[in-house]
Amino acid sequence: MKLEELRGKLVYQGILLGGVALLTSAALSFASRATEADIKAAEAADLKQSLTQVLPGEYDNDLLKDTVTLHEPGGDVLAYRARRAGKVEAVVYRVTGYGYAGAIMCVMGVSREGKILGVRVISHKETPGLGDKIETAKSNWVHAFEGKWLGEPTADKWAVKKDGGIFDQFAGATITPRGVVKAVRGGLELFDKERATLLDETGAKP
Amino acid sequence: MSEYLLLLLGTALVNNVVLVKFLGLCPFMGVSKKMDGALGMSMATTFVLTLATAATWMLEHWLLMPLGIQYLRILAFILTIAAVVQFTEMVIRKTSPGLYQVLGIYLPLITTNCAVLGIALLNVQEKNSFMHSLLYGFGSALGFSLVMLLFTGLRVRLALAQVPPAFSGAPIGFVVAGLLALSFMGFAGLA
Amino acid sequence: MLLSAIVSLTLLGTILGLLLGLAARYLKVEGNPLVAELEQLLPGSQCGQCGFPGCIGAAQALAEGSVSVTLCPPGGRAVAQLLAAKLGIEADLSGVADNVPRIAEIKEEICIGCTRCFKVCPTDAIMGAAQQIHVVFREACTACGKCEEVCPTESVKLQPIPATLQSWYWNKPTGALA
Amino acid sequence: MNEKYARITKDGLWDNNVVFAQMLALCPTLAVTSSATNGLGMGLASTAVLLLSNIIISSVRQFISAEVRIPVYIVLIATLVTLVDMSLNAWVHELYKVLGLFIALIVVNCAILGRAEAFASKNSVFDAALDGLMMGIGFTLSLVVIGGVREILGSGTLFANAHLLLGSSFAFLETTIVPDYKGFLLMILPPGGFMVVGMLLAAKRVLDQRRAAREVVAVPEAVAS
Amino acid sequence: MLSAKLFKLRGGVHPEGRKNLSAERHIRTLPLPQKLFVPLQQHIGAPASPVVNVGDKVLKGQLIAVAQGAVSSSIHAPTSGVIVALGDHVAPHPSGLPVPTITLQSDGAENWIACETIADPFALTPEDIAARVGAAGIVGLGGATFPSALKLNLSRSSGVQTLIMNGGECEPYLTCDDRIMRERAAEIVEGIRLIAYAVAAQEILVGIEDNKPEAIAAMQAASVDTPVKVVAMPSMYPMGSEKQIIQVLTGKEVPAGGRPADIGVLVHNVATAYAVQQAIRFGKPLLSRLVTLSGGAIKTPCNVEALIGTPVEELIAFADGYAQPAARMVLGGPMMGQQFTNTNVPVVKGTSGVLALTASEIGQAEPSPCIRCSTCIRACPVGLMPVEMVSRIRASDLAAAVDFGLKDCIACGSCSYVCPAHIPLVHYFNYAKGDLAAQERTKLKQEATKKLADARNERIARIERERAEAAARRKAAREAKAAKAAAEKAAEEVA
Amino acid sequence: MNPIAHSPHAHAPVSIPKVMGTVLLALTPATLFGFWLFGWPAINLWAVSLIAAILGEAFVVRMQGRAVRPVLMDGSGILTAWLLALSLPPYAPWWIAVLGSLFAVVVGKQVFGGLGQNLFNPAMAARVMLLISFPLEMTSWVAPAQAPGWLDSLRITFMSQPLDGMASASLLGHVKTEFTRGVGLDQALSGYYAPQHMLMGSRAGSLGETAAVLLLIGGLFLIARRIITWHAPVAMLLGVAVPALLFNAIDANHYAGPLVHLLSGGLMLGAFFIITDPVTSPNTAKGQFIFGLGCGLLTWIIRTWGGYPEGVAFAVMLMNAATPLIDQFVKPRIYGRDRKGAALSVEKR
Ligand SMILES: Cc1cc2nc3c(=O)[nH]c(=O)nc-3n(C[C@H](O)[C@H](O)[C@H](O)COP(=O)(O)O)c2cc1C
Ligand SMILES: Cc1cc2nc3c(=O)[nH]c(=O)nc-3n(C[C@H](O)[C@H](O)[C@H](O)COP(=O)(O)O)c2cc1C
Ligand SMILES: Cc1cc2nc3c(=O)[nH]c(=O)nc-3n(C[C@H](O)[C@H](O)[C@H](O)COP(=O)(O)O)c2cc1C
Ligand SMILES: Cc1cc2nc3c(=O)[nH]c(=O)nc-3n(C[C@H](O)[C@H](O)[C@H](O)CO)c2cc1C
Ligand code: SF4
Ligand code: SF4
Ligand code: SF4
Ligand code: SF4
Ligand code: FES
Repeated sequence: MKLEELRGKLVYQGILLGGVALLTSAALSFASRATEADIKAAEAADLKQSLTQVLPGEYDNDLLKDTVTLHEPGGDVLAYRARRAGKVEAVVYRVTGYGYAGAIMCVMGVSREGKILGVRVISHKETPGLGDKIETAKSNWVHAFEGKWLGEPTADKWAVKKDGGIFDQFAGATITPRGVVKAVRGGLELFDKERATLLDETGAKP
Repeated sequence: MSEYLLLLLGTALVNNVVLVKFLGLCPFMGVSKKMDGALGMSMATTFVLTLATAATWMLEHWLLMPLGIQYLRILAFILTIAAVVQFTEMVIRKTSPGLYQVLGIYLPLITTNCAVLGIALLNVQEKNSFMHSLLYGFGSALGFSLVMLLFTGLRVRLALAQVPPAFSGAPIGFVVAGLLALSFMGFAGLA
Repeated sequence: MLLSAIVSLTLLGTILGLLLGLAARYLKVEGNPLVAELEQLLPGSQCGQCGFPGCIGAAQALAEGSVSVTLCPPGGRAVAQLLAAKLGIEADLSGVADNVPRIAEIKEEICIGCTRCFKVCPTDAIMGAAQQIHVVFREACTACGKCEEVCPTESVKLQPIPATLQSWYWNKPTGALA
Repeated sequence: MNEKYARITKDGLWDNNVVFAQMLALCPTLAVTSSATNGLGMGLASTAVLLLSNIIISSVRQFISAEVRIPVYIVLIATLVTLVDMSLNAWVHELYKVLGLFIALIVVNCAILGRAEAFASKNSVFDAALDGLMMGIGFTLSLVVIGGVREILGSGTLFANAHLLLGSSFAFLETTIVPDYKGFLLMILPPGGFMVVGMLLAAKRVLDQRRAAREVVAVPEAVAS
Repeated sequence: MLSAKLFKLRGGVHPEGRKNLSAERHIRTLPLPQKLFVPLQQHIGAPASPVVNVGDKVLKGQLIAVAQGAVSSSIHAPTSGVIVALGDHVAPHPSGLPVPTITLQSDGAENWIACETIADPFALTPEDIAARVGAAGIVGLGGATFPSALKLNLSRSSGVQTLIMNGGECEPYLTCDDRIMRERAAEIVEGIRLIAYAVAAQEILVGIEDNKPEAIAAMQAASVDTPVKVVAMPSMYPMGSEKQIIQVLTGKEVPAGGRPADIGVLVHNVATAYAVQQAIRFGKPLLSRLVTLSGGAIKTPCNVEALIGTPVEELIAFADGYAQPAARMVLGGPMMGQQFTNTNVPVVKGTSGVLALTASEIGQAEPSPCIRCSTCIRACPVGLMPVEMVSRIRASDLAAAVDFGLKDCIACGSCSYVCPAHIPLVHYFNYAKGDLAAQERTKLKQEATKKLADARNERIARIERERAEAAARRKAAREAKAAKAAAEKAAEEVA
Repeated sequence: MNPIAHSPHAHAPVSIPKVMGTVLLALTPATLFGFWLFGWPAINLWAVSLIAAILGEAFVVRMQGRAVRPVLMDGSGILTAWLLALSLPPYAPWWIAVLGSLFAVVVGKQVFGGLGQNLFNPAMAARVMLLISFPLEMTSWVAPAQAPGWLDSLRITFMSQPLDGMASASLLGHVKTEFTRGVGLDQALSGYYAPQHMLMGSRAGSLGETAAVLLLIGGLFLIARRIITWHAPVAMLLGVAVPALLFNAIDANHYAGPLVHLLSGGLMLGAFFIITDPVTSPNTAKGQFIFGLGCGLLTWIIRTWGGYPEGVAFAVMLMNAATPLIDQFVKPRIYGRDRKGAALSVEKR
């Protein structure tokens, strides 16, 4: 039969589209095979990079594999542990604060001693030019947390200056820093509470 | 209940598909010269968007996920959307010739309205539940219809204004869309 | 996994293809009713000034969208507007000279009664017999100009219809309103 | 023959530009152009899809029946897009994070289907390839221009973060136009996107009119001489 | 009697009246002009057809042109004299086009035809009254110039509840109705009663704006012991418009596209009533009318009784000419009247005023952009949105303007009057109405020519077909013959 | 080319410049009060706004090859800039005024074809643009009556000197901030809110929005002169007051009462001078009422639940967008027709 006649046939159309689907899905399946590993690697690298930002120092384990899940009232918290010679030296986890325009996601790294190693904001919706000074790209503000712990400053000073604390607020935008400070402080309190689990001192082997 | 209402308002006003998420702009710009067309397009989109979010959710959760073939998502979704559009067209043509008169010519255009695929993909990305997805789709469609109608009203009036030649037609259309987006920023922080 | 992927999508594709084929088969729209409607709107004098052999050709071309709605000189602006409305397009009518209504007039002194104009007139607007002076019926003349072309003595001329109290109306104001 | 290629090129780049003349593919255009770099990335990805889809569709055009034409095109395009998506995800992960959802939306980028319908399905493979390429470049240029304007006015920089897209050797592209710029937020936000496109459209129109006027003037002169 | 319930008029404007310029001056009669130019069309409908020839001598009141068709009106010689021309003369119309006109050279004698005086007109039948009104060539003198006999007949057959006499005279400057009510109230009231009798009306209301207290008093005095009720209405433009006065006096509205008769109302102008009385009682046809001469540029504003056909320049001369150069000459009132440039135009049956206005009186400025202030919407007595209609018309979308109610516009000019941007709104509307009418005419013509073309094509096709058939027949016959011949030949051969 | 003029041959003694001039006059008391309250910086800001608008408008009109004089003389550009200035923080730097004025007359108005053609309120479009682009500058308020000297004022306006010690928060902004800390309304309002001060206008806020009484008087003057009608303003005040009353009755610690709402923010200025802009509001009385109601409701919603402390400008723009639709559906009934436009039935006698 001629191609012209065939094209009008119902079956042909079914087969055509089916055939195309067959070919393309096959192609995609192979492509997926080919890229899967690289994608995984890229995502892992991504995650790792964001974690190590708040983890200065050298560690000898694979952060991404050494995790523990804390069951908190506000939802599960996934913590990554950094070890040296099998001992947990620091942990990294996410905390969420609430700013002017919604949730502010931060990661914080806390040392074995309960001191902050670093804080980074991963995502937020604060007003550019006002509230976005919490990003490292815009200002050094978040570095102010480094080395702080629950005893330094004292509990009533864990607030922005306007509320009597020691952390700067931004001109015309107090709400954002207030939210971040509150979240970080909450993170430290979490560390305190779950210290044993986090530091792997309950006996479970890595 | 009020949570769902909030979700609906949020998707329709605060995170409007067209003005904030930048989806479905081609029909927004293309089919907004006459009120009838805009109305038809809005209705058709609402219908298809809601159906398609349901269908793609099922596809994702009952086929792609169990089989672990999420990488076929785009392909499967777009096929499904095309099918939903086709199906809608046939059903409407069969059951209500009157409605078909109104919506007919807009249905095929929807296949390439990126809002439909966009919302479906966003639903997957945000791991929404079925009900949530459905409302998300419907709310987005409402938002689309709302701005579509507002914009059409504005453009109809614009057609009567004495716009400078360099701006008449599409350029001023974009400026107006920009001002409309500016107004919708007032909803920020609601819900 | 590979297999399931291929199988499921192929199935989806096949079914959809069949569906579309079916749809196309059973829901076909016959012919183009638009052409007839458009032809209704055209003057129907089949004069060919549009470059088509008569109004039906013009209507077909219009339906295909290959020509502008301003194609018909006898129809002038009014017809162009109607066509644009029917086709749902915005026509640029500025180019259409709102042609002054005209009408054929025969100069009796030089008409030799050759009947050529009588024969070509598409609307039977010219009356007369061989060797006699011909006359134009005002009501029937569409100013298509065919008679003007064939007249050997140039006695038929299209003349503007003079305004009367009945046909006069106010011009469109042209103030600077921008 | 040469004229034809010149025509195709000119259509793609200017006269029938996807964004500025056909007014298609508006969503990616507005969504990713908050910086020139993003525009460039999106443009290149779309160009790849456009080129490939035009080639493939043109070469299989005899086999496609009218009834299932559109679905077949869409499936083909979807496949290509998924491929691009996977590659970006695997190998240019940073850029992938920025362009995100909009890569997937290249599928419904009306422009690609439009070219498939309007050009590839009727022309030879080579012509279709050239058309795809030129349309793609035209699209990319539009995105870069829009992104550039928005970026300069909005943040005072140009091609910021270009190294993420093109590799660190292209870091030299990154320029700070106005140091210590306060930032004009409007330009980066959605409303500014619309307005910039509107203004650029008007500018293109003025340019076209100037050109047309010049041509009109030029003709009589040519006759006179 | 003054306390009749009034209903609200929507919209409307308060233009400065300026009636005092001419209101206090008695009606004077214009000296007989030398030449009178009597147009054949002075009314709505078909022009009258002349029944005299050049050179004919005519008497005052003699029929010189008869009504043509259903809607038309007869015309009579305004004075005695000789017909000197049946030709074109400039029309009292903004177009200034020449129109068919009978030119009459007066002989100065004012010789009347024999007039039939009737002692008891109420003994006549209603039909007879209408016929006499028609024969007298009376048309509405309120401005519309619709043939009155026809209006009476139509109203009688559809039944009339209320007869409204329009003494509104809401146009600024004009005082001719005011004067005629003050000076000829008795005659008017008799005319009103005749009209009421002719249409069997049960209720008779005379609506007069409250800025004419003397007219109200005079009419009241004249209508004591009659069923005629005089009602004072607030002064507002366009109170005198038929639809509006009906609304104010009865609370009813004339349905769109309908006539007052549809809701059982008949409206006539008070001057029409006077003309009716003169025609019935004394057999006098309509030969003259009251004209207000006014405006800031006229030296002595006044009211004159002028013969139909009198050139306007004679009126102006009678009013002692100009006090200062007129910026604009207008026939009728300033709100709806029409500008003219040739002072040789004649007074016709519808001419209520001749105004010579100064620039400051006109107060018109260059149009500026519309700011959508919606003052025009508030001013429109019909409830239209002039701003929306005009933007559609400017964009050449007449259909949309019609959807907004263009065809319901009564062209009263209230909107243009108040527009702060000085946009010539009514001008746009009248342009659009004219263009629509022209389109309608073209369409009708196209339909007609299309039928003709189809008929011709069919005829040509038929002729072709018949020719072909005849040829085929001939051929068949020939072949049959040949076959027969062949057969015969064969038979012969066999034989 | 018809030398014959169409009727009417008489015109009311009105013109666009007269209309705009009347509005300017009505604004003057509140403006002068703002000058007195905030001192020289406010005057600088006002002057810069006007100059920028005039020059900017002249430039773009010139570029289009149109006559400049009639455009400037109609007074609408000046009015736009004036209203914009009144809605800016009084100590805002000069470039805010310049950018805002240029945006208002160019993007807000002239790209549409000039006076009467624009779809959005130019002044409000500019204000919203400034607010989202420069939130810091646009939300830096000063406490009233600390009027600095002239030289200081130049430093404030033209050199963007920080206003040490003078910074204050507007009432609505303050309440919003306090809510985020979980502070109740009583506590937030105490010391911040006194009706008589709000009425007289000695409070922090935009240049010309504080003197509620003077704005009210100006508005009534416009109504008396028939430049505006009562529909839109009354509807807007209702649209804010009614929900405020309801919700205040339900939960007084979270929802401010009607008086707080009516006297704070730009509500008075908005109700009488901004939503009454004829160009961008519906053109029937009923439409204007709906428009005003919408403006009021949206203002209240944005103030109460939205991210921005004040919502007048957004509400106005949103309702501007709905204006063509309102105009499409709200039309007066035509004489002799019913609401749907069908001819009335013929009922005899
Ligand atoms: C448009 C706009 C955006 C704002 N963005 C933020 C923000 O991102 N972060 C923030 O803390 N406050 C933001 N604010 C709120 C105020 O600037 C601030 O909360 C308020 O003035 C209190 O801050 P203060 O105590 O420093 O005066 C914003 C306000 C507006 C009007
Ligand atoms: C806007 C407008 C104003 C009118 N003003 C008057 C008026 O003041 N006096 C009057 O008698 N007729 C006036 N008319 C004419 C009336 O509508 C109506 O035609 C007339 O009263 C009928 O009476 P007639 O047939 O005796 O002339 C006006 C018409 C319009 C449209
Ligand atoms: C018409 C107008 C609109 C305004 N729109 C806003 C706005 O959308 N957002 C905002 O934060 N301030 C806006 N403002 C400024 C506020 O009204 C006001 O200055 C501020 O919110 C404090 O008001 P308060 O003094 O009553 O607390 C506007 C001012 C005016 C005059
Ligand atoms: C009562 C009234 C209120 C006005 N309000 C505004 C306003 O809020 N904003 C503005 O830019 N112009 C306003 N104008 C001026 C003018 O209408 C405005 O510049 C146009 O929107 C420009 O086309 C107003 C004018 C009047 C008469
Ligand atoms: S020009 Fe018009 S009338 Fe003549 S043939 Fe063509 S369509 Fe028919
Ligand atoms: S063609 Fe000319 S000469 Fe011949 S009959 Fe007609 S008018 Fe007369
Ligand atoms: S009165 Fe004039 S300016 Fe006002 S809306 Fe009407 S047309 Fe426009
Ligand atoms: S002229 Fe027409 S639109 Fe204007 S006020 Fe009179 S009736 Fe209304
Ligand atoms: S790209 Fe065209 S609708 Fe989104």
